[in-house]
Amino acid sequence: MMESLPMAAWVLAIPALPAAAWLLLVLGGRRAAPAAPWLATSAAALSALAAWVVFLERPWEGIPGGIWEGPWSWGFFLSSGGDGIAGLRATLSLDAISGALLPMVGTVAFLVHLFSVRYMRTDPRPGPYFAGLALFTASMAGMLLVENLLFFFVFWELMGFCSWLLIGHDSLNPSSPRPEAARAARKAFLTTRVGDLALLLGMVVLWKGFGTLSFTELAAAGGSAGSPPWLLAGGGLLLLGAMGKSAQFPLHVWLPDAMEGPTPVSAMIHAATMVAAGVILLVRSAAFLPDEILLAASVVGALTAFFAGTVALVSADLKKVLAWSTISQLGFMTAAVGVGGPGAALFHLHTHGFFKAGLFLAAGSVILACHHRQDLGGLGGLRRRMPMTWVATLVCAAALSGLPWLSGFHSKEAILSLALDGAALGGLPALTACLLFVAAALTPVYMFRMVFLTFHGEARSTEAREASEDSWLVRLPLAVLTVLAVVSARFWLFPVEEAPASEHWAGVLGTTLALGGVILAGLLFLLPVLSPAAFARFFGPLTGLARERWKFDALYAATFPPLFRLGGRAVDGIDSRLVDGLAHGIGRMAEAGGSAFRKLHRGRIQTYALLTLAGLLLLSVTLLLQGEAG
Amino acid sequence: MSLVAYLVVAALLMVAGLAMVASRRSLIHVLIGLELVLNASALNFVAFDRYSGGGQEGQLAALFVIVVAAAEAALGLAIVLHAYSSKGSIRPDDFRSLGDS
Amino acid sequence: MTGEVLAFSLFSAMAVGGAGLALFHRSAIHSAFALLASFLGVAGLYLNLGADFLAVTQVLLYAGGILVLYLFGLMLVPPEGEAPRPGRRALALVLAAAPVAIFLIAFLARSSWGDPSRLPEPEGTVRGIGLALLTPDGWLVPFEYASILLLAALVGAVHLARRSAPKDDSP
Amino acid sequence: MNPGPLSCLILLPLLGAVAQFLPLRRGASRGIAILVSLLCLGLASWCLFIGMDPAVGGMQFVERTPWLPEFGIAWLLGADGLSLILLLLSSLIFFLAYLASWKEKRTPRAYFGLLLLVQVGVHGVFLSGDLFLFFVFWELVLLPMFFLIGGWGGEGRRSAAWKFLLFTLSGSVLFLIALVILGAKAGTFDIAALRELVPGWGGDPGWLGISLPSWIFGLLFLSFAVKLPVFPIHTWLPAAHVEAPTPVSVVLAGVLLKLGAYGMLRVAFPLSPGAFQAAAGCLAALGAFNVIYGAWAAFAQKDFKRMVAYSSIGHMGFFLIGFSALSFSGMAGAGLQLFVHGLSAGMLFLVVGAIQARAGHRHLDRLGGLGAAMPRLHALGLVAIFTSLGLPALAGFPAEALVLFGSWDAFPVAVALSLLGILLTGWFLVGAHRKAFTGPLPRGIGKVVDLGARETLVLAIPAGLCILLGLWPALLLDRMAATLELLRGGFPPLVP
Repeated sequence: MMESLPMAAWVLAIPALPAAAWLLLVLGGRRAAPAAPWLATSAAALSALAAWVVFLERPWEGIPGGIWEGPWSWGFFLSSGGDGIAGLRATLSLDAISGALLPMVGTVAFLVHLFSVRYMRTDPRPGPYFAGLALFTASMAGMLLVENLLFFFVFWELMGFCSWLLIGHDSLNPSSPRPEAARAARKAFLTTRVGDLALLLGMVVLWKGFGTLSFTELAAAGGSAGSPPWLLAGGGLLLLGAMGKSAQFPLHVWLPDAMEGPTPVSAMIHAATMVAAGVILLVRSAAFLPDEILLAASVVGALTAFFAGTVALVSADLKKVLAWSTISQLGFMTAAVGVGGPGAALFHLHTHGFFKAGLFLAAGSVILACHHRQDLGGLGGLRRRMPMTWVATLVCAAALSGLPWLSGFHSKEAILSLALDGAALGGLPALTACLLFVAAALTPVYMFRMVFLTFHGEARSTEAREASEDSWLVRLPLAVLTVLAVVSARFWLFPVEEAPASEHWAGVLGTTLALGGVILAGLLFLLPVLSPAAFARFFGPLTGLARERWKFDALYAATFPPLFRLGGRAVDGIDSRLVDGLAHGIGRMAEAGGSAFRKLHRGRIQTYALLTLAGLLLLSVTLLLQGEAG
Repeated sequence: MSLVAYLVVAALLMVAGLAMVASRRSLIHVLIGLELVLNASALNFVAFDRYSGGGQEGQLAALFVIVVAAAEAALGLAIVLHAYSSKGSIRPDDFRSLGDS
Repeated sequence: MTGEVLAFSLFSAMAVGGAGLALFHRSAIHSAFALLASFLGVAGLYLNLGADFLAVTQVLLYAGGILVLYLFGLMLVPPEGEAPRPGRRALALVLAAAPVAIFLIAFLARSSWGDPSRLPEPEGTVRGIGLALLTPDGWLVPFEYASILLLAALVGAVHLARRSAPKDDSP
Repeated sequence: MNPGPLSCLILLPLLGAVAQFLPLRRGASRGIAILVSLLCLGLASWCLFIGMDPAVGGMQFVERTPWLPEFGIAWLLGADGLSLILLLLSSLIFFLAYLASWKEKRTPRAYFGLLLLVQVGVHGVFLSGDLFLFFVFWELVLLPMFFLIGGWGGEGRRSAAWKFLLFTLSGSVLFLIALVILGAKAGTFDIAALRELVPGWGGDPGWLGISLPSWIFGLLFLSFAVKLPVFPIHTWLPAAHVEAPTPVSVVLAGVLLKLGAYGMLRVAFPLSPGAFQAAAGCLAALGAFNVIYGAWAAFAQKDFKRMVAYSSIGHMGFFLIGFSALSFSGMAGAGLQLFVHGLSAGMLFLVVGAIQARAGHRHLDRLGGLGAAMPRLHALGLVAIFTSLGLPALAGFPAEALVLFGSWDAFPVAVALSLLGILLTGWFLVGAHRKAFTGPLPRGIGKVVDLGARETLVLAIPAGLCILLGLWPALLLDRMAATLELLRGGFPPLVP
């Protein structure tokens, strides 16, 4: 205990410092706003430092079970008693998965903070922005530091909230609010919430089935459980949750729209936090998920990887290309878990985090330099004006494409080899492998299309012609991320599954495809050898389909909101007409009876006296008759 | 004399009073009618008391009826005066704001 | 056929006749004096029933107090308050009241009231009533309530009448 | 007689109400009300966190004085974990309501006096151990509330007040019938004694082929369902909530709805456990229907306040589901939901009230841009909205999650359906946020001022509690655990 307390302090610092920054900023309100950028950034820096310290110390090693637990814990619902819910105790815990990912999360989050200091300099609401960013960082760190599905879900949802807040940040700008940002934020929140609620239900099912929500205990119990229907249902719901968070087909629609948020926020969502959650959930639950669910995950992932790649090919917007590429890469990770490689999925998440953050921050640099011009048609020729940004984009794009010696190569090769290994089974696994390889081939094409259209050729707008690179606040994060995009594969400590039979072939095939893709992109967009328009014509209607994102957005927009609105109107109509009408009807009946009797009461005193007389007459006659009868 | 005789007298007094309340077109007449009704009931009390051979409860009740009648007359007349000064009329038909049409 | 019957006939005729006169006479003043006759008749009936104290009270209060009150009221409200003619409606009313009276009397006459064969001798009632009214076991509480009632009526009457005097037309 | 803490909790607001008859200086009315409610709040917190023994499930602080012994009626007060938690909620909500009424100009003495009377009734209901006393306090709530809605409400206040009165009075009539039956047959109104007696009447042939305990259950359930409210006897709620002035809406949603729930779990269900169990499935279905119906009706509303009012119907549906499941976690979730809904609905009404005070209306289509103009209101409004839609780390989540956890075994379909309600709730609340807080300020709205210190305090107290309970729901659940175990012991489990 003596030596574990400093370690506990380090571990606690990772989420607690950004959380404290958040709290200070929220309580400080407007007074804290001027200090907000540096307060949040220094908290993120210290948090990243703590993450590296923990990473280097590796306190979980040597502990039986491989989980380091913090000295504090409290019963979330109950301290004791009840029907088992007292067993849900909140505590800090650290294992190889969290340990491996924390440095990436901390570093990227810190660099995004740093970049934001410049990027948001003119923003009128720095307080809420940096508060949201800090809470985002804290939630992600917190999510990694719990090993119970319930608390995992708590932080999972908090991230959903933060991303909603930050995507919609510009819609609250007092001088020039952007309503689209609010719409995009709502779409993101609701789409992921569909998955979240599925996850919640899945959690309920698992709790009832296993009597625990601890990942370790679930993994231990799940191995022998086979695949009873309830586990299939629970696992399926879990997968659905992960699909929502990680923007997997068909719940992917929110991520491209989320580009409405400020660019550093996109970097945050795409690299370090939000979308990573779904993959981490799948990795953590891979041990108890039944095979059917894993197979479904692999198919969904591969399908998403391929489909998002095709859309990225034709996107006309710098950030949208990156967004679709994220969806595609997340597809790789999901598929990796499905084909039995959670380690590979995490590895790819790790390397992807660095170079995707680099790409987004580079895009942010371009947007900043070109005064918020981000359509590929209006950029071009930025290579000489923004050398640092160009190098960063080039290296990160190469890493993303899986070119050799870069970090992306190692992680993608691991996934591809596993897929290739499984393809021998035929059927769906083979389809998965095929789709993944096609997607891997698409990656360099769309990435380098973006690089060439942005940085090479002629500048196609005045903004692009007059662009110039910004201060060190922009360049430093880019430089760091460029280096990390190269070397990040070297400091990965989680075991990656090996597929010795296919490793060699996957590497060769992957490299060939990547190089071929780069060359193809060069021929299309760098050297005027091939005509992109002719290419588009060659694929005919498929190009159109990809441009319209395979029509899923249109389909959803045409079904769910009108359906729900219709339902709302119907219920409202029933409520105000039928139900309330019934109540009113009863009331009116009583009223009608009342007004019938009211006719007798006209306020003439003497009529009342007359009625008294009549009553007396009636009484005496009745008594008289009764007397006769008696 | 039998009890019935007194009861008949009381009944006649009451019917006369009620008829007055119901028919006369002046609030003062209405009040006079009410006095008749009260008298009739007091007479009934005393007559029953006498013929049931009891104590004096009936007489006491009649006494209280007289007291109530005094109070009623004082207040009633005050109201009539007030009504006359505010509306300029003491016809019962002119006072019907409690009715709804 | 004794003096009792004679007295009863006399007093009841006075009471009922006064009431009828009050009912039918157009003038309010005449009605008021007819009422006086009726009150005196009832007082006589009380005497007949052996309620001497009550009879005296009736004369004092009704004839001496309430009637004077009515006369003052009539002086303050002009006689135009009464409609020029009783009208056919009033006649119809009285005709309607007649069957009520007839049926009531018929009912009273037919009913058996269990008349005691011999009535106790009437005795002085002042002492009994006084004791009943002023002992806590008796009617003391209602008596006090009655005084409160009278006080309230007094205040109320003064209040109502006072407000009517200075303000004229303002609602 | 030496009044114990529970009598004080009833007498203090009563004294406050009586004090309003004194010739007070301007502003003294609210001072008295705030002082009284602070004392009540302190007393209730003392009882809950220090005074009571959390290991004991039964009634504590019992006070018993004969009142009408010939009818078996006594001034019998007692409190257990559940009632103390609701008492804490109500004293807090009343405190906030008085604070929010700071600027009430229309006959403040009558206003605060009536509100204090409502508080007397509410505290009395939560503390009564005698059913007759319970009924008396139950009725005491109605009339002041009627006058508050009808006297200080919005444009449609008259019809709303009448609707409120007629619906709740109809419920009271049913309650009275059940009360008369119970009193006549048992000769006592002591709830604990009735709990022993009534289940034994099962052999009674009853009427129309329905046994006597079932009749009592039906009557009591219906009378409490009006207050909860339950479809289809809920239509008074949107009308009353919308027309009432903001603090009164806060009290209505925060406290009055809890009376119905409390009546069910304290009286209707335990008195006839057999009938309750037979009906549990229907009740859960009704609950799930309420969740979806309320959420969907709220979805269609353009009036922000009406939307919040309908969302209450949905939230109270969770109480029915959770309680009907008769599992520990389900009941714990139901109990917590009562507390949390009091906070979240109260906050939402306060937020709407603040918006209306500044924009002059609350029509969502004509609002906008308030988030940038009023950062404090926005931040606190976010807490309210996200508590209401069940975001983890805020108090709504543990309540709803416990209901789901606890009810899955017994009613999986109801649980799955209620998720649709949660989704819809999220949808319309986030949509309302988008319409009211984001985008440009509409032209009709001039300069808006952010919340002042008092308004901030009124919203910040429940917001802080929402966060605290979201992180540590055990704070309250530990207090009611023993009570829930005892309560559940009265029913055989639904699912073995």
